Amino acid sequence: MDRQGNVSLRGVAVAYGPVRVFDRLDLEVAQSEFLVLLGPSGCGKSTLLNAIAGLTEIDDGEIWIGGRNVTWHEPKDRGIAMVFQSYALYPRMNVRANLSFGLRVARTPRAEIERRVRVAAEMLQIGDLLDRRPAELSGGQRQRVAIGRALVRDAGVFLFDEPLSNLDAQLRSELRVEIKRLHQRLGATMIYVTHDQIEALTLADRIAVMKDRTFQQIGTPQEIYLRPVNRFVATFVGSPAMNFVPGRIEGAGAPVFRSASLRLPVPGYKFAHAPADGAPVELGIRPEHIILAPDASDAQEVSVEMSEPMGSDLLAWTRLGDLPLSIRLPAETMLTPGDRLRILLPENRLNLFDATNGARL
Amino acid sequence: MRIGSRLSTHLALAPALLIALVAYCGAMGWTIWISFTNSRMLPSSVFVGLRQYSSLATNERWLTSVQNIAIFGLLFIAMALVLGFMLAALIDQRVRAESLLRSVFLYPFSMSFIVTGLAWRWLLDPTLGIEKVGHDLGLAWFRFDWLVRPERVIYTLVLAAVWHAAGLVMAIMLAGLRGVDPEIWKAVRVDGIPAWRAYLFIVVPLMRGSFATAVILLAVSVARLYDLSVAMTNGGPGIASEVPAKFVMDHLFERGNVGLATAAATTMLITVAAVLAPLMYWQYRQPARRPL
Amino acid sequence: MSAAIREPRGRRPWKPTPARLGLYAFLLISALFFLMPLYVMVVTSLKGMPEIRQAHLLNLPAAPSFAAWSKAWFAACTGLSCNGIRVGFINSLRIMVPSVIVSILVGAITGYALSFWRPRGAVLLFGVLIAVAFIPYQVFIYPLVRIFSYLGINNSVPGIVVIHTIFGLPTMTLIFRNHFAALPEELFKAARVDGAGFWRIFGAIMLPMALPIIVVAVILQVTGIWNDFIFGLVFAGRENLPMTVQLNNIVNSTQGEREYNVEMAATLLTATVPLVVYFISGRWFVRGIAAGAVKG
Amino acid sequence: MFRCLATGAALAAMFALTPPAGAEEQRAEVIHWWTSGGESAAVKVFADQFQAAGGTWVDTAIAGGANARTAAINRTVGGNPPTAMQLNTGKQFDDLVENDLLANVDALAGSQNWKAILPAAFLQAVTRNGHEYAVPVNIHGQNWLFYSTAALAKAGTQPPTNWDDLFPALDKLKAAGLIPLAFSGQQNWERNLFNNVMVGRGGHDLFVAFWGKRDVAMVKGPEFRKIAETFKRLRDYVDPGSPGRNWNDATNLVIQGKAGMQFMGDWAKGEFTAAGQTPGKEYGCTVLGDHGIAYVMGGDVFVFPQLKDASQKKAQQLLARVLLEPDTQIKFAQKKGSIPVRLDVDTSTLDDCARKASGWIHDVNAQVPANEMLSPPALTGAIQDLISQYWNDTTMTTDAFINKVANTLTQPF
Repeated sequence: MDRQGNVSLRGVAVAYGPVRVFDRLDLEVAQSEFLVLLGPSGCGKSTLLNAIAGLTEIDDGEIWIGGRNVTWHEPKDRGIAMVFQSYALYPRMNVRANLSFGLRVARTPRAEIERRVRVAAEMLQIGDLLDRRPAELSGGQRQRVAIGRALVRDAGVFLFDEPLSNLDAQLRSELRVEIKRLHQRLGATMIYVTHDQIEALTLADRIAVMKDRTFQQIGTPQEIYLRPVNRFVATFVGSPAMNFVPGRIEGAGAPVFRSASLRLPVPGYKFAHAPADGAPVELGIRPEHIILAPDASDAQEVSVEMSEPMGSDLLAWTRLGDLPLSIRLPAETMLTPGDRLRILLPENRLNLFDATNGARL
Repeated sequence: MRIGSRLSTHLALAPALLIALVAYCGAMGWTIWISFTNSRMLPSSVFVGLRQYSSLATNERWLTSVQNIAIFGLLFIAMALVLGFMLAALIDQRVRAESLLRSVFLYPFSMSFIVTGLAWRWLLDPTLGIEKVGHDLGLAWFRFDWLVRPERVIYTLVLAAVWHAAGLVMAIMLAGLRGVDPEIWKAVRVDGIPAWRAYLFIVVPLMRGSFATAVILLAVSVARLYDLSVAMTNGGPGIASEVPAKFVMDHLFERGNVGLATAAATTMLITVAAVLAPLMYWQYRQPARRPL
Repeated sequence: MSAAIREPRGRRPWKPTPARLGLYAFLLISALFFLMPLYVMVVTSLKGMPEIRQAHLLNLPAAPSFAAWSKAWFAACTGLSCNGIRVGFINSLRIMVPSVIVSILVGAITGYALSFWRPRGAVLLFGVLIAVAFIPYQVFIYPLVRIFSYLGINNSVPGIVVIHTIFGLPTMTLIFRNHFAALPEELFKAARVDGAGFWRIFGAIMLPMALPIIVVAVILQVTGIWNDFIFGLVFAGRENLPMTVQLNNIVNSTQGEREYNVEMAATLLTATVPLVVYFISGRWFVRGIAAGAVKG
Repeated sequence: MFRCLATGAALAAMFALTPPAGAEEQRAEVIHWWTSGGESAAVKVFADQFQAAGGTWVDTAIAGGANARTAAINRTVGGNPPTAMQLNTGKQFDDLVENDLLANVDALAGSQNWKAILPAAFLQAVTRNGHEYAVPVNIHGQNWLFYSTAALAKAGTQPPTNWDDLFPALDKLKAAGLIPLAFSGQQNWERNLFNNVMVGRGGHDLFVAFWGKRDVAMVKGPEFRKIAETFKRLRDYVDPGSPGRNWNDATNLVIQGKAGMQFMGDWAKGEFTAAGQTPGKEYGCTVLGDHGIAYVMGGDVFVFPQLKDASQKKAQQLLARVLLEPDTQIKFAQKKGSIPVRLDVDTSTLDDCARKASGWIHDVNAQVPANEMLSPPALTGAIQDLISQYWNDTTMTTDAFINKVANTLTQPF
């Protein structure tokens, strides 16, 4: 079977009893694409993944995988494989049995089972663990086995449900790389659910940011990071978080952002739709986009309250008037509380959001 | 540990300790001592060595009782486990009226064995119960007379006991099933593993604790089996459904043969200890604080 | 392409699969199997004696009558007294309530002391308790009668409470110990660090957390003690005989005509309390067991 | 069926009631197992007579004979005895006498001249080492054959008079589509049926040789084999519902005419009477004997534990005397369905069957002491197990049965 893997959701709705979880969601995932569903817990991302897998019944709409309408198919018949947060390994079976159980049930020829297990074990470097039981494995090893179990299914689409959430930071980054490598080797479509924006940014071809059971923004990591469509996406993605300055937009022809302590002309800002004169807005800028400019005439002055060395760089917590502002600086910068800095907020890095509904302007 | 806490610990255990020493060990010690005497209706102190035991070893009723309890125990535990697990597994499939069904399966456990035995005795009596119903429906060939057939009667005890206990097993299993990681079920569905294989090869091995608890509870009622035999068959027909506890009781009181009764009780005691001691040892060699 | 063929869309149409039908069939048959004895008892208790002799067990009563129930409750005879089984109802309550409380308390304290504090000899004590659970308690009655007579606490409600505590101890200790052993030890350590002592940890932390298990314990003890016959008879004394004794007197009369309808009504009346407890608390029972009694 | 419960009842009575110390009245607490309708009417006779004589009767009734006995004995041993307790005539109080727990009633026996007024077997049954330790109160016949007149008429047969007659009659009943023999398949009734066969075919001497002398040679002889075979042959004439049945349910089969006959003690008359039937009309009673009438006589006695309290002792003496007074005797027998234990009372007011029996108790040759009078409960129980096995286990041969019986008789009990 050719492993076709484009996934398409068309008007999918899910309800638990009278409570609508989703209303008519649409999503297209291309063949070989790595799509991350990102959002805080309770945003519905896992439910959506379960709906794709067929583990949750949908109430309306269609699900297409690999060009087939699989809306009414059993999970096993959808051409998918899945990896879970708790690994969901079969506890009393050894690793080999865990990997091969589904295949044995499907009456795959013995030689084929062995081949696939070998390939998967090799790919994940778990060859020497095959005779152990899950209880005898570390967390990272368990998750490798869980991924291996998905691998042997030889599916066109891989679904990951927060696979790294139960691991410590070190292992998480290791396995992240592993998964990325796997994606490149297999060329399979992957849909990956996480609440961790680093994972999303590092892994994804495209990210779908979810909140309150709707898509906020679907786009490449750059788009999401640089041009968040609303204040929520802007806050949720990026660490440390974006700085926000409340204020107003004035002047129709040459717009100027104005707040209590800041006056910033934004003539070149690409407005999605122009705001009314004097409309309340919020200006957002990421800490790493703020530039130190001791000599610039139009620079703003901020006072340093505290500095956090991060190793590779340094985070300065400052105040602009009464407003907190964090600035990412080179690691070797020497700061003491009370220092005053002069900074520039580059116009091409600015984000303006409607203060009433949070939408990008 | 602070002195106060240690004192409190001992204080807290005092009732249990007192009960264990006086009620349990005292009674057991007395029983063992009497089994070496020639006591008849009243306890005596004439030592006769192992005479009661040798007469027990050739006592046909005792041997039948032992054989019966073995058959009963194995069948009852196996069937109660299987039926209880099946009911739990089926009820767990998001069926309608789940809570009603659960109560229906569980209520027999609230009945005493006496009532259980009485009810089943009626149902199984060939001239009153199910067989008669069959005949009244025109099924003249229908026979369900195991209650009055010596070679089959023990299975009717199993039937009644399973009726009594399957609901409890179901409750224990249901609790165990609810504790299974829901993602395991998802993995099973994605892997396309049929339900029965998933239960047999994945879930059952996961529920070792539930099974252990159920087996212990069932085994306790096997060792204590008495009321049911009395109420349902009174050991009959003949001595076909006699059980050890009934042997002890009958000889202790009705037959005025306290020596033989205590010898039988001591034999039961030793058997239980012999089975339990290695289990307990094994249990406590495991890392500390693992529940039984 | 014909428009008549509907693309799969939305909720999967419900089709009665053979497996699903089989499941319901099995549950239905099981339910009938479990309900049959109760059904027989109920319909028999509503029939008159002539009907019981003529018709078979499963027939519905031709003219349902509660006469047997009222006779069983108010007027059934044993020997010279004809006061029905109501006499024992109050006695049963008087025995049950303190027995349930005391036996659960002792079991909970013992289980707690054994699981967290692990004093020396704990394993041995626990072993003895478990072993006793497997021994028919009839074996203990004879010597216990002598002991109680010697101590002078026979023939009293306190005496019977002690007896129920003695024989409830193994099960109660087992389920509480297992529950406490399944709790995180950090909890216990944190309480120790906060300066709480033995009783304080028990009363303020462990007991409130054991609520689901207490429900299980209450259910087990209520049914066990309510259904008890032998202990109540031997140790409660002539003034405190429980309801089961009246039941015995009614169903055990072997001479004269046997009134099966009255016997059934008396049996059902006696079984009412545990039955109600089970039907009401079935859900909690499962939850309680799930709350730690079965973790392995 | 509820024996386990009843055993508990027995135990309960161990400490059930302590008569208030120092009571001036002659209070007597009596443990007995006469709890059913007819029985309690009978025991009321004792109570009333005792009250009339100035005593106060405190009733402790415990359903089930074995249970009441156990309770009473345990209370006595435990130091909390009742004033008086019922036992079966026989060996049940051997251990109590041996342990010096019973008061003797020698004085009463002398003043009432028991030698003259009691059947010899009964006097012997209450005597240990030359002292009388119990007051017998009645005689129950244990080997009656009751039959339904209607059923026999329907089958076209006469009531049998001996064991050889019995089988043709049973065959005819069977042919008529009736249950030939109403039977209650519980262990003690299986033993009772065996005893009926044994005494009927073997007569007095064989019966006593078996239960009393434990004569192994006799057991291995041809006569006993014939008895065993006859017993087993009866198995063909009972219905499939018989195992576990209560004796009174079996009696009811005869009353309703569904079954032809039943072997049972004379207490079964209570059932017939309750159903409005009278002996000689709707039903008949007879005793089958191949060697003439051999009437198995059991009965009830009261024993009196050793007491310290003087007023209690007086109460015991009063009660003992009242129990055997002619008036009490006849009134009690009327209610109970038994016959008086005194030979010198007028029995003309009793029913047909009882009058027949009254004749036999004057005839030494017709009297057979009951099983309980001859053997201790432990031996009785062990043999009962074998009888029950033999009856129910179709694969057990007569040879095997005989060997096991012989073997059991040689064991110490």
